[in-house]
Amino acid sequence: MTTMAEKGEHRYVLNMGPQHPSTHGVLRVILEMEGEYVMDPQPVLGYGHRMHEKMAECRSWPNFLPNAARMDYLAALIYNHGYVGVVERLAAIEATPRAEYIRVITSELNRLQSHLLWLGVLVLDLGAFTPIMYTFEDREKILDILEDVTGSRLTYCYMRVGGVVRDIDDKFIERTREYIKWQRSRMPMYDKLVTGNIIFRKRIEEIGEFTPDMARRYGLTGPVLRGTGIPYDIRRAEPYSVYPEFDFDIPTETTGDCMASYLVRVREIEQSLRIIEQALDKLPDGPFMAKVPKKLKLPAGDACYAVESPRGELVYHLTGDGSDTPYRMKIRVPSFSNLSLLPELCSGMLLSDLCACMGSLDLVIPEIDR
Amino acid sequence: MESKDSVIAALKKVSVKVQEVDFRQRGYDLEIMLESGQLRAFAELLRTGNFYLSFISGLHLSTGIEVSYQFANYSFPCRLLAHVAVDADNSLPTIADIFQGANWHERETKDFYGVIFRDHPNLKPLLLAEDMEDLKPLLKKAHSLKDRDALTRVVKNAEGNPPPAVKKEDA
Amino acid sequence: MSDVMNTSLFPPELLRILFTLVCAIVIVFGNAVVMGYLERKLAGRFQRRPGPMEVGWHGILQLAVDGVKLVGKQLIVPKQADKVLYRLAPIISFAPAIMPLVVIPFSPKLQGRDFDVGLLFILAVVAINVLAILVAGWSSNNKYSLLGAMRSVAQNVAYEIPMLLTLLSVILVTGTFSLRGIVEAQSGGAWFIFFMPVAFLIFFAATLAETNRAPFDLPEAESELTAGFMTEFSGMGFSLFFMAEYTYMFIACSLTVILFLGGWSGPPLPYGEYTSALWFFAKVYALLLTMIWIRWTFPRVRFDQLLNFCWKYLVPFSLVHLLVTAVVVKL
Amino acid sequence: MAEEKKNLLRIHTQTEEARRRELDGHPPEELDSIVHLASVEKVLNFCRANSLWPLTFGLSCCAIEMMVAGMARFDLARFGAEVFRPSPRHCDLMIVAGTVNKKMAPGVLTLYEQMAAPRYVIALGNCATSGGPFAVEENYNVIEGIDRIIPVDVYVPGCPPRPETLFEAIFKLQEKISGKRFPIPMNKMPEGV
Amino acid sequence: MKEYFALIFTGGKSLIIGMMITLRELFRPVVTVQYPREKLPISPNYRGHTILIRDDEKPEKHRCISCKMCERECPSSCIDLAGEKREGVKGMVLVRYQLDFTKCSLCGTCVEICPTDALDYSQEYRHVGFTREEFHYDLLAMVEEEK
Amino acid sequence: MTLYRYLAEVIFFGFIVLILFGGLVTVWSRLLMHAVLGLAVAFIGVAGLFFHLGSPFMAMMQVLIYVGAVCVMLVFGIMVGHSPTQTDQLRWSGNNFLLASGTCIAGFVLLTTTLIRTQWTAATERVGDFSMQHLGNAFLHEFVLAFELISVVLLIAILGAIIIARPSQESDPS
Repeated sequence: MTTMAEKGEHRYVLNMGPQHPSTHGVLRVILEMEGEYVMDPQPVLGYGHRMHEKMAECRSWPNFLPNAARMDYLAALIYNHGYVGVVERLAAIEATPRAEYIRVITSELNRLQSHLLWLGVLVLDLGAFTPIMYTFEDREKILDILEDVTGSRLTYCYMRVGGVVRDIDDKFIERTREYIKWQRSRMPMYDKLVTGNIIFRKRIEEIGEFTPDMARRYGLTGPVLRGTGIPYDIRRAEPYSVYPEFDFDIPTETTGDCMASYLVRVREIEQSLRIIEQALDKLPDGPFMAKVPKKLKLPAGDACYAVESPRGELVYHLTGDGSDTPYRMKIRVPSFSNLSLLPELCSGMLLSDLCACMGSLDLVIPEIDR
Repeated sequence: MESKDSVIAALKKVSVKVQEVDFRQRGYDLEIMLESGQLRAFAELLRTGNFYLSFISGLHLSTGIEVSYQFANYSFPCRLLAHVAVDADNSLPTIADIFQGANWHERETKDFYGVIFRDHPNLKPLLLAEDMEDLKPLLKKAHSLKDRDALTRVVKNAEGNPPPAVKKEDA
Repeated sequence: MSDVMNTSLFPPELLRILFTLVCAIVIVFGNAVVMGYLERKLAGRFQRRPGPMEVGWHGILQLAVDGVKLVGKQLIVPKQADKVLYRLAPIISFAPAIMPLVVIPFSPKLQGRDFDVGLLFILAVVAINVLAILVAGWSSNNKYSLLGAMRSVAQNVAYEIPMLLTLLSVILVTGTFSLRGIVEAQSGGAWFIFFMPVAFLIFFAATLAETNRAPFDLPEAESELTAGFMTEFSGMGFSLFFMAEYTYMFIACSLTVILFLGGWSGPPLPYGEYTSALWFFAKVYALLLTMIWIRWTFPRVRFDQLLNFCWKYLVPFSLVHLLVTAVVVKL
Repeated sequence: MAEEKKNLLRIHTQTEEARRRELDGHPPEELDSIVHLASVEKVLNFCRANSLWPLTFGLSCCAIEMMVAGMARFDLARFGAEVFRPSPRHCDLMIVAGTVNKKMAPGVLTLYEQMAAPRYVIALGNCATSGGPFAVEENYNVIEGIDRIIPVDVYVPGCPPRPETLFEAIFKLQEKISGKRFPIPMNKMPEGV
Repeated sequence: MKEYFALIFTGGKSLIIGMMITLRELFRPVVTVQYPREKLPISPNYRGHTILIRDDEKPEKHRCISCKMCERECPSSCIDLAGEKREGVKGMVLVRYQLDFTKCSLCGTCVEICPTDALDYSQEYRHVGFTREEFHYDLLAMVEEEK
Repeated sequence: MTLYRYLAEVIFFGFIVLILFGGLVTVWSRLLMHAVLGLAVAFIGVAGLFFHLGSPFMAMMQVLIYVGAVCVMLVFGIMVGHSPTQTDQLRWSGNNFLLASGTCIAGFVLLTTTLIRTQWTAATERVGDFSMQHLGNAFLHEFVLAFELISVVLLIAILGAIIIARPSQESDPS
């Protein structure tokens, strides 16, 4: 360790991570500090780099499916959805309507569990230990439902090009409806325990404020962006799958601080519940898997497929060369751009605020590092 | 800029090659071929047009490395993808001062492909460890390299037959 | 027996002090075990899980097992640390924690020694703990420890003011620093909490901050500073800090009970001179449980908010309270 | 950084016997002086087995399941192992939950070395066990099993393993430390308390 | 000044409300499933490691025809199988089916690709061990040992 | 003599040894932190003497103010500016040396004259009122000047802490 006040300046360097409770995994942030104030936070990535893009180029395209689930393990189904979407788009295959509905239902359930986990972890970052236990209780209900249909608890490998692996049954629908009722009954409790709490409000209000212009410069997407008042949601802006058929709102706030993105996410929980409800009502009959040639070759050319992950815009950009191996696969992950804002957003704030900020950005490090 | 057409008009004004593509087939609206000299002017135009940078990615072709920039807009649906071939010394001008978000994307491209972004404020390895700088993991081996044409979509005409001129044998 | 006691070789006062010290140490260890268990068990129940279950009946031996394990762990002294002070710091923190127990009146007869300045004695001895935390944070040569220690001292110095001011209100009424005197002044159910509830709240809040308890647990804020000033301490060092922390909580709650909740007073019991200590312990543990309850409910405050809360709310209120009390007493 | 590299080298060149010794959960030399009597050691081991404090250390997917294991549905606290400490100095158990890559490896090693003996390691999930799905031919970054860096006591395969599997691993570790699967008779909390 | 007191009031109220919520939860029953004393019901669709389905009507007790489709398609190449020609038996006879479970990512490709539906997921999730070699399962031995 | 008396003597000399030890550490230590902690030990020893001489109130105040406030302030100041392994070079030359020795000699002379000129009475034989009331009266009537001086000491402690905390400010050109 060097002295707190080195010669000529009063700044010192604090190394936060790669193992640190509030960096949500293996992120390292090198903080230049002045007392308790963070003057220059510089994130160091790559501690979770798992070479997904390289692996996509080396093996046939179906073999990338397990990787898609492991990039962002909290939104595995949405990443599944994006991947099968881009292959379908490139190879001009249509999934069956029932499969699309199932995809939407499971994706939204996945989004819900991601938001619930985030809610708990944010409050845990702020020092409250109990709410995370309650949100995980809810989350377990979703996991049970999803496990029953997909077979896994976390890293689902459920969607296939043309459809899904397993059809959902009446039991699934019944359990999901039960869960929706349960989750709605829980939200007032979180309102009182977390949102209304004066300490919580004071900790995240007016912290980490940013403007729509900053969002443009950094390419922010997702709830963080919607906190600045821009109603940009891929599900609406570039509708994919069967999202245009549902009636749901895009919650926005105008202040752009941590509280805004908090409120946006909490209100999104209700919107996701609405989507699931409508999808269950409209669920069409039919096959859950389209006829897809067994040895599907990716045609030459490229295609993009953007989906809305719980953290923002996820884009798969797939370039095929006529063989069954992708020539290049670029995955644009939302948190990568969202985190690149950190140095500008957090300079000059207290160390505690930095933790709150990172909590409200909802980081999943292996997703950023890919 | 408030619609896709005005974007095309504005881009044509600065003599950028723009091609409108079918969104349902490709997932983006405009495909753009850029010269590396045009890159910064192009980025500045999009910056004033309130676009945001979605990603920067590389593509290793037999002719060299090509860098792709994807932009999209919050207010109207217009996703565009621009391809730029790197200069002879494997470098490109940076756009990190125009779109700050490009900073990390460019560092990542440097990690994976070794593309140097001129005047980049901090071109240290981002995802790889400091001592892995020379790895450049996404460069392909010579025998698996393809050229641009082999990766271009075969446009089917009305009869559903591919025009013979576009089709090429893989190297 | 009395012959022996009266011989010059064994002065009864000395025996009494030795006996008190032994009892104090028993209380320190017992309290740490009970509190550690209660904390983990109650945390579990607040979160709708059983908490420690498998070691002994309802996990009752869990803390004992943890303690033995910590004793058997390797003692690491970081290479860059100041070795002497690093080893001393836990002891500096732990040793003064025993002393206040000598003057606390658990019941009319159960008191090590009554001091006419007993209250000051406790405050003076507890002040050494700040020094210990500072030394711990500095000697382990870790920036997180250092930040934790700095937070600790700022917090302790700031919250000492409202604490002393509210304490003065009580002193104004009773006119004595003797703990026994303060308790006796509240005999017959005339507890000060009824006359000055605001003072009680301020004192309790200041107590939370002084003992580094949530929501004011900034010196060891897990999500920010890993483990604050304790980051580098392993095995025994850690357990000494752990025990000291719970002992200071016990002492702080005892003070609150003595000052505001009438000490040992309560419905009469047989052999009341001794057994009324039960009332004392009951009240102290009620307060400690409230502390646990608060910890497992609220998020942590931020550092500037912590100081703001002190200077903007607690200090003005306690000053006004002191003035009002002085006026009332003089009238 | 240079320091870390040296350490990495040291571990790699440790004799097989020395590694095996640490692997067996034997404390290193410094602690030998305390533990002489067999009975004392037995009691100590009982206590160690029942008070495994894990390090708050999540790498990737498996870390979520590790969190879940600590949450109300499964509750690691019943075995006294819920005290997730953020500082390696306070911990007995490092649960390597996720993929370790070349950039992270020196960090993992440093954390392991910062832990006070006796220390135990659980490799949770396929990535920590063998590199898992990332142990492919083109692998340029992922360490294929953390046992190449630090000694591992218990391996848990799965992608990710269920929380119950983590419990099984802890029982297995208890068995290794104290010789019994459940060192101290277990209780179940009655219904509806 | 009004705001000053209003903040004290609303803040204090929110704190008390929060404490009431945790107090209410304190007296509600626990949600814990106390493994290993009680076990969660595992869904029949749960994906454990793959096994060869037992088929009593067949002489080999399994349906594998050693076509090696699963070995080829496995993303993590964790399957190693071999078959051999035998006198008097039509097709190949499976002589080795090794699954390196430490590399498996449970994607289910092998189960789906199998032309004879010889593979299925087991319900087993409690595998832990002291060495990583313990998880190199011999599926053939497993199906034969199974009573 | 009874054991009591023996003990009293032992404790008395124990405190004196503590003061001397603390003082020597303060003077001789090359680490600032050790020096301040030595000072704290000396203060605790002085508090012990007060206690021994039958003035618990003074003893408590000694600990509360000198250990709990002055030393904490100094330690806090050192923490900001110095790392554990950093030793300060002692400079035995120039004005510092002259000033220090001058102060020491002056203090020594002052104390010795006081020692010689005072008529000492044994603490046990002295009858006096050491209650709070008496002390309060004494402070605010008889010894009000000394009382004010003590607060100056506190001020100096705080200033010292600030100066130690910002060692590089003068040398910093920017």
